[in-house]
Amino acid sequence: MIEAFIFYLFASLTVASATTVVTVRNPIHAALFLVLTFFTSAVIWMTLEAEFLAIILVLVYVGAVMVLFLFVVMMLDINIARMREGFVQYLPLGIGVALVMLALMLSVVTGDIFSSEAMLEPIPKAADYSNTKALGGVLYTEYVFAFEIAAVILLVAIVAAISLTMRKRPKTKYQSPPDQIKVRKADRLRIVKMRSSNFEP
Amino acid sequence: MESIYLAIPLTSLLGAIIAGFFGKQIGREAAHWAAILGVGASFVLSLVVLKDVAFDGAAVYNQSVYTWMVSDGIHFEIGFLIDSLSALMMVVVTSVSLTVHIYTIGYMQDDPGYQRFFSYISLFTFSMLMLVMSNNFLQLFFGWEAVGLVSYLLIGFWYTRETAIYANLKAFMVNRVGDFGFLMGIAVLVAYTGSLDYIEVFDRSDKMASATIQVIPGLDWSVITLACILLFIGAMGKSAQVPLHVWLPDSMEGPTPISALIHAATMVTAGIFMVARMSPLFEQSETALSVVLVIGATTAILMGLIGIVQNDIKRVVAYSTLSQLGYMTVALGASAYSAAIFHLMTHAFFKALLFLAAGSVIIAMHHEQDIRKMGGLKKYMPITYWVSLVGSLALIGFPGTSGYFSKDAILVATQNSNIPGSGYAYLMLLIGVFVTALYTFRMFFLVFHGEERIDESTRAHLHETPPVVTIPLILLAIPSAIIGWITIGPVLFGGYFEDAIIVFKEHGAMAAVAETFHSSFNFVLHGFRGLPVYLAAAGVIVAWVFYLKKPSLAVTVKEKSGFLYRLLEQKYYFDRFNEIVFAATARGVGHVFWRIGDALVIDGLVVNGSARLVGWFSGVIRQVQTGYLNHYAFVMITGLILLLGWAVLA
Amino acid sequence: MSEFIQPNLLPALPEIVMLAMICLVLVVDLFLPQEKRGFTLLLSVATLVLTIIAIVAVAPSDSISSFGGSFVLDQMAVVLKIATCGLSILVFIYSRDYLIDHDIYKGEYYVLGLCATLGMMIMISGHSFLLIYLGLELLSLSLYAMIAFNRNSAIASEAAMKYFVLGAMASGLLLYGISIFYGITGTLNIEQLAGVVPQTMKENPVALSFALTFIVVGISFKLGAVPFHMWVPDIYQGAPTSVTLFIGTVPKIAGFAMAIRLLVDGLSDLQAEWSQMLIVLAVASLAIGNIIAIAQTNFKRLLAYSTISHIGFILLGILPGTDTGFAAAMFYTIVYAITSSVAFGVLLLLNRKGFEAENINDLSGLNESNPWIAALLAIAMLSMAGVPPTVGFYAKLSVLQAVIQVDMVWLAVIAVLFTVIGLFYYLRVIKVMYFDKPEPDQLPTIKQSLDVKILLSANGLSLIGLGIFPSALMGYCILAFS
Amino acid sequence: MSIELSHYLILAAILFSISIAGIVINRKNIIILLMSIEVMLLSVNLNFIAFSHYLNDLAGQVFVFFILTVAAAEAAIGLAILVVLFRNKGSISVEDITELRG
Amino acid sequence: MFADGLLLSLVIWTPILGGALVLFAGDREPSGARKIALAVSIATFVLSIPLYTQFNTDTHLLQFVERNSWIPAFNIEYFIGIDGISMPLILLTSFTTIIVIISSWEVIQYRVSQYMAAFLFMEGFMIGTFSALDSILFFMFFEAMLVPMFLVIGIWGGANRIYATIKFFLYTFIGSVLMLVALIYMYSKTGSFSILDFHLLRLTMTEQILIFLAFLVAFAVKVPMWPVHTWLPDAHVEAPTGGSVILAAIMLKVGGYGFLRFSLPITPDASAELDWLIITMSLTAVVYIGFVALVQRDMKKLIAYSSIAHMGFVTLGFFIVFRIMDGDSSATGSALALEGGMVQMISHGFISAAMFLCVGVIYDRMHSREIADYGGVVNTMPVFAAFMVFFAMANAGLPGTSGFVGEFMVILASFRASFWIAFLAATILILGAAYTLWMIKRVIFGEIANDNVRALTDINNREILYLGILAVAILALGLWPYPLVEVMHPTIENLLNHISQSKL
Repeated sequence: MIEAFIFYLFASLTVASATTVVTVRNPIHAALFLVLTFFTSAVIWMTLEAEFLAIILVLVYVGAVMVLFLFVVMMLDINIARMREGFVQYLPLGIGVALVMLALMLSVVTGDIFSSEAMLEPIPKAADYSNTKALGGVLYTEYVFAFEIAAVILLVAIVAAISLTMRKRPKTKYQSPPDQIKVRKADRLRIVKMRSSNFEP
Repeated sequence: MESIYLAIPLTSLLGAIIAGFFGKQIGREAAHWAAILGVGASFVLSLVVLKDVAFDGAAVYNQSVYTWMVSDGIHFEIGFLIDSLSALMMVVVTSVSLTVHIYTIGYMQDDPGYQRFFSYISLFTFSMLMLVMSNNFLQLFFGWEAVGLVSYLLIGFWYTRETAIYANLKAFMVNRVGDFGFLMGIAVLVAYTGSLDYIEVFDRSDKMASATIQVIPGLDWSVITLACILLFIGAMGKSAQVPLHVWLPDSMEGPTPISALIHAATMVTAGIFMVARMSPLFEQSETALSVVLVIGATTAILMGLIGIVQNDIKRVVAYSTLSQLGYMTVALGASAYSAAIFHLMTHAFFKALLFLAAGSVIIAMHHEQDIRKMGGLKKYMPITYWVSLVGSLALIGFPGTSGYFSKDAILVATQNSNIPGSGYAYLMLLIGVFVTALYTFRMFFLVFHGEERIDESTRAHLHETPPVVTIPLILLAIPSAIIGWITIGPVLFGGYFEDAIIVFKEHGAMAAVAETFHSSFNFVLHGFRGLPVYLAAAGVIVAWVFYLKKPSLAVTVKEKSGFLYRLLEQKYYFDRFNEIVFAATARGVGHVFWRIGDALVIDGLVVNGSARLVGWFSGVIRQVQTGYLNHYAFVMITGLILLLGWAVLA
Repeated sequence: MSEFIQPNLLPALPEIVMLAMICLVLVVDLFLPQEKRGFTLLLSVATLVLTIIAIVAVAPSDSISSFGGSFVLDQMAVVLKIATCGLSILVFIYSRDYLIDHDIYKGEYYVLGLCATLGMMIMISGHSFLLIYLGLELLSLSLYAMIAFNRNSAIASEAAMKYFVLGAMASGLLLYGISIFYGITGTLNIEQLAGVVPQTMKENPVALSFALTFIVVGISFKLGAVPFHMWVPDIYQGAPTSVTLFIGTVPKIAGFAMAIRLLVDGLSDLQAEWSQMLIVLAVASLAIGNIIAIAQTNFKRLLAYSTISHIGFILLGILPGTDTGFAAAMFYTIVYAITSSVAFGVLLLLNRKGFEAENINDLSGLNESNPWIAALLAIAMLSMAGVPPTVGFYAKLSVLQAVIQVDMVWLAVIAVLFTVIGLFYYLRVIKVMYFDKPEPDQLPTIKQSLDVKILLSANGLSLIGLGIFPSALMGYCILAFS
Repeated sequence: MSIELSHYLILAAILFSISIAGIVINRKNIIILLMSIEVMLLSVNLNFIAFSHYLNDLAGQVFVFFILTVAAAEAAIGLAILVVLFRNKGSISVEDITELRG
Repeated sequence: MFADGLLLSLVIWTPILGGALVLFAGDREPSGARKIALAVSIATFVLSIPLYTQFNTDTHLLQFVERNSWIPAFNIEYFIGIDGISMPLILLTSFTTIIVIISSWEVIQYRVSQYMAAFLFMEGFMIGTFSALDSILFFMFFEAMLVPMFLVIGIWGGANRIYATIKFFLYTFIGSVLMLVALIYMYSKTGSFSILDFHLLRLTMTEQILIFLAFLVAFAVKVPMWPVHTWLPDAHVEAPTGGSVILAAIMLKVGGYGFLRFSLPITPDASAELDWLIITMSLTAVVYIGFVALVQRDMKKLIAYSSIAHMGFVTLGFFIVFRIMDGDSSATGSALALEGGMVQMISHGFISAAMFLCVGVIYDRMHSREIADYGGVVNTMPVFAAFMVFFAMANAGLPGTSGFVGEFMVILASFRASFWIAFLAATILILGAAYTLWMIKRVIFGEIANDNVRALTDINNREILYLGILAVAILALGLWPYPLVEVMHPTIENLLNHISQSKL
């Protein structure tokens, strides 16, 4: 019963916040609602015994990705006033498409194949069962290849993000240690020979 | 003998080649000698052949020279059939041609196209010889078209003259209409006999007589009739029978020698020759004969009438030719083939004579051809005058002249014919006799007698033409006068054509003539018992009254007969009709097909239209690519939904 | 937990070599001054060459799998991987001058390119949903970055953004489909999937079709089939031409491999369903691609629409579900990639500093100034149009043969009719090169890099060479599916 | 009343639909599009985790793990591109990035 | 000298390799390119002569056969050989190419090597088309020849050349792609692309009709038949002289050849069933196009239309056969019809080439093709005028010229089928003469029309040479077609035998 309550509560919260994400005026609000969506989803994932992923979702997603989003939104000084124009124009279309899509999806996911008869509620895991450990166990063995690829993907992301956004501005001032070390006295100091002055009246 | 046969056309061809290709290099004189020697050799050899056939009774020669092609088991050959008919034709052709060659030296002496002219007429002689010597339809058609080509070239000889090049195109086109029928006729024969060889076709023609064909669905036509009529259409073109006669008067645009040679004596008679050659076929179809008869008679009278109102000296002779060709055709229709050929022969001489005489007048008149601007030439050109008189008398059938014998034979044969339409034909021919005399002597009187209407500058230089012109005239005058007397007996009644011409017993017109014939003299006397002689005399008298005695009378009649006169003057509006109906319609149809069919419908609507449609469509649907990211997403989602809907619901 | 068995690393040797080399390139490049960037290129090419050697070295006579069946190395994988690496070499070399001229001659470019190639190799060998997805993402992420690589180009960043959003969405759709399959069958492994599907089909065909649709959409997006093609023209046009060259050639091979792995290896029992869908997509691609291409004036955009139509042909080869069909589609894909590398290669040659050659009119008078290059492009165009004796003809022939073999003559007729429309715009390109005469001072100029020219010539002539002797390549393709 | 698998699936479907609606209706702000895509991935993840749970199979969770990794990388690149775009165009409105079309 | 097995290949590949050679010789030394091209074309012609002299006329079997595996995956072979149908066409091709190269000697000054190479390529491709016995090989050559022609029209053509050449290419291509589908379909039935295997293939009526229609589109466009002919006038008008010559003399023949090689033997029942369609189209070509030709103002267009009309006889001859034999292959006239069509093709090759060359000669001097711009050319160019009138007469089908032979044969044969077919066919006598001679009248004859005509100079020796060669050829074929017809007999008889047997 309590599971049902939690599910419905968080499910409705998820749906509501997700809806707000796509409809809200201000992108900062949207980002924040997305955070909420992730939070509530993480709770639902918990109920599905995916504790590790739930935590990852919060830590990685909310903690890193969403912050990145917010950071970018703030960095790109966006004119919010213009953001709502034309929204209503596409609203019926968007809702229509979404509803048709939903209807089609529901017609399948509510089918017999996914009914409680076909898919029995699994036996709850033992108390000493560690979802993290289990995942870790397969990640470095069975899925090692995929894991390596994921690493390459992250590498690509790093390379891409840096090469796309890092700019060497002409005005930027920076130090060049080798140059500093290579400096010789002659470069810095010029001895000017001057004739000693004769104060002769 | 074979090498002689081969040599006859080839010497002419050789002359043509030398004069044509090397004319510039060897000069005028050498060129005309080459041509004349070539044709002369042909003439001499033809005489040898005639002697062989006519007097030594040589067997019919029927051999092929080479195989042109073999296809589908049908042998297409080039070969010679030398019998009485072709031997006679060869002599006629080469003799007239030779005289014309000689005459040309004088007539064309100032023309820059001198060598070319000789080349053409020699080539013509070659073609005509190939035509008459042929033993098969292929070669017949070859010669048929080749003479047409030379005729085309010669009518347009003075190619800068607009009228000349109009006339030669017209001549070729009208002849092509005839050839169209001719070719179809050959196609019928080949389809039913599987052969092109005369003898084989004749042998196998019986089954055509019984076969029928439905050209128009539901109507059974006898195949032989169809074949004969189609062949005769070819003859109509070449021999200028109504309504395919329109080219011949215009062909007078060519130099006079070729008017004599081609458009009077030889080429135009090819049709007559051909029908005579095909007698075994025509005999089997009374319908065809009837058609021939009626067309011939109509031509004879209608063209004769036009002759009365013509003022161009050559055109008068040309219409006279048309009319005389009508006579020959009637003879063919009456199954009197031999009479037709006989008339062909005499006509060749006297009509060539008349043309060349006319040419002589034209030379003397410095290329003035209008007889209203002549008159009283007798005293200036005595030789021309006398030969013209011979020719004219022969033309009107003055008893004893060659024309008398041949024409009277035709008249008698027509009178005795039992082919349907012979009554009409006979009547027309009788009137024709009067008309012939009228226009012939109208011309004769206007040119040689009466007051001189010549302009002064011309008169100053007016004199008899040089011997190179007059000698051929005299050479032609002799046969024109006497050849009938000599040859009528053997040719018409002596069974000369037995091996070449077949006449069925039931078409016994010639047999009837033969009954009345005992000797040439007797035949002349017999003439006075019939109407024609008097009709001819009446014609001469009327001409004398109208054009010498009381010229005002002619003017009065001309004014009185308003419409009739205009009808004649406009040649029954045939030209106008052709110009409007055929030429203009063809161009109109062409324009419609081109502009509407090709340009508008096929190209415009279908080809470019579909290209434009695709282009337009392309421009329209590229608008879907708006550049809006959410539109792109929407299209993708729509695609997904459609596929999903199909997957889930289907 | 079952006993873990050490996986056989040998089949993945090419990928391992490549990854190691990528790291090397990345590090080495860091210490190279700008003027010695050529060494990075050399090293990148060396990477690809070494990879090819590795592929050949480990090429099995039969199919072998590793990593718990999630990785497979078979004939098809060998051929496609060699093609991928080989074409990537061409792409890298062709791009050099363009990159220099546009100030983006950087080591990262090659690193990203190599990573994309690695992603494609993984897609080719991937035999589980997971690997295929990861390969796909590796490829896509590299491409996103490469498109935006010219940071000062507005249209390049626009293209990158569009590709990114649509690509991410398409990944999402694909993932949803995968999740449903996972739910139905309980496995992510292609081979196991193939084993389970027949049973499930009896129980719940609708759910399978439902999930299949998402998979098909994902594949179609990657290949660029209508109506999931919307990104193609914009990205082709917007991306730097060197990147367009890359996108326009090699990833088609990976896309094909992905289609084969998922649809054929995994879901061949659903052939009736996906065949139907592919028919619609193929016809739509042929129609839309060829028709819209007619209205284009931008050469890159034109080639984009032309690509879409070629994708239609590739789908035609796949949809009959026969081995000959797959071989034909594979042949077609490789041939198309080779052909379009010539087309883009020529376009790259026309670029110079401060001048972006991308319109068809920029080609006018090419025959005047550079007949040989014009001839190469003409050959490429004719090959795309499928005019013999270019290899494009045999590609079309083999696909049509596959279609007709399963009695879908009508489909073949539709295909060839659209080919005729397609011919029109290819001819227009030839027309511009050969018939149009520009102002004398505007004659297209070609940079005189001999190595590029030689390579391009060889590439172009291979279209004729393969056209006259297509047997070898065709043989490999057939072998891959027998 | 117990929670069945289909409940989770329905929730995922709803989220999925919302994300689609979000993509379609939004023509002003690309960031919202990116967020919509995050929602879409979230719904997929939910699917996987639910299946993983009911199938008692860890593979689904592993997949989610990778999806999260990739999504993070993706977000990084996406935002980098966004920054580049903004620098070039001065706008991140869908309406303003329509130079490429037709 | 050569083994049989190599000769035909040599004839095909010599010009192609020669073309490549010319192309690489480049334009730095144009006369070099010309000389190489001429040498190659003459060499090809010389090589092709043994095809005639060593041709065995006693057998219908294919000769000079070469058969090697080529693309085993699809069982495509390098399979070539000739019979009585293809051999004359190959000789025509190698002969005409020489003429074209001589005729372009001085006229073409722009990108000479490419021009010459294009014609050599075309020569090779066309000979390949005529000798291919594998349908894909055939198709390859069939399509490949379009490309050089496309470039020839587009680069060296007239003002509206781009429209014309693209139309030309697209028209032809649309036809051929459907043929390709048909070929592949038959491959799926036989497992081979060999034309000979296709001949033996038994097909149902529906299949036959569909395949027949596919072939029809391909070959009808090529011939071209009404109503898919509209590319031809445009292409001809815009093409340079050499292009027009090759187009008219040879490329159109590929269509006719295709009917004999593919349509008739592969789908005899459909051909018999649909013969009315072809006959109607052919007769329309003769009559309708005849009228259209009559009103043309552009000489090349007129000749182009005349080509369509004359090619109508080819198709008429090929399909009238079914009416004639009516199941009996020995019926008189059937061989006549087929051979007539063949002769017409060869003859049209000479005559249309000659006509286009004539127009080219005066076009080079006056740069106008409008009939109205001419008049009285004979006054300034008598030798040329003589040639032109001769060729015009040949075009009008005058006996003694080759133009007569084929028409004569077809008309004779078609009478066996129907009076009215023969009747309509024979109208070419009138229409052909009308449009040809009317043009001659307006261009050649008459007073000198304007100063441009007055300034004309007569043809030089080079022009006399090639016009003379053609004149001799036309005359020779007209006076003695025996050698040409003789080589076809066994092949045609065999073909008749074959098509008279139903495949159903």
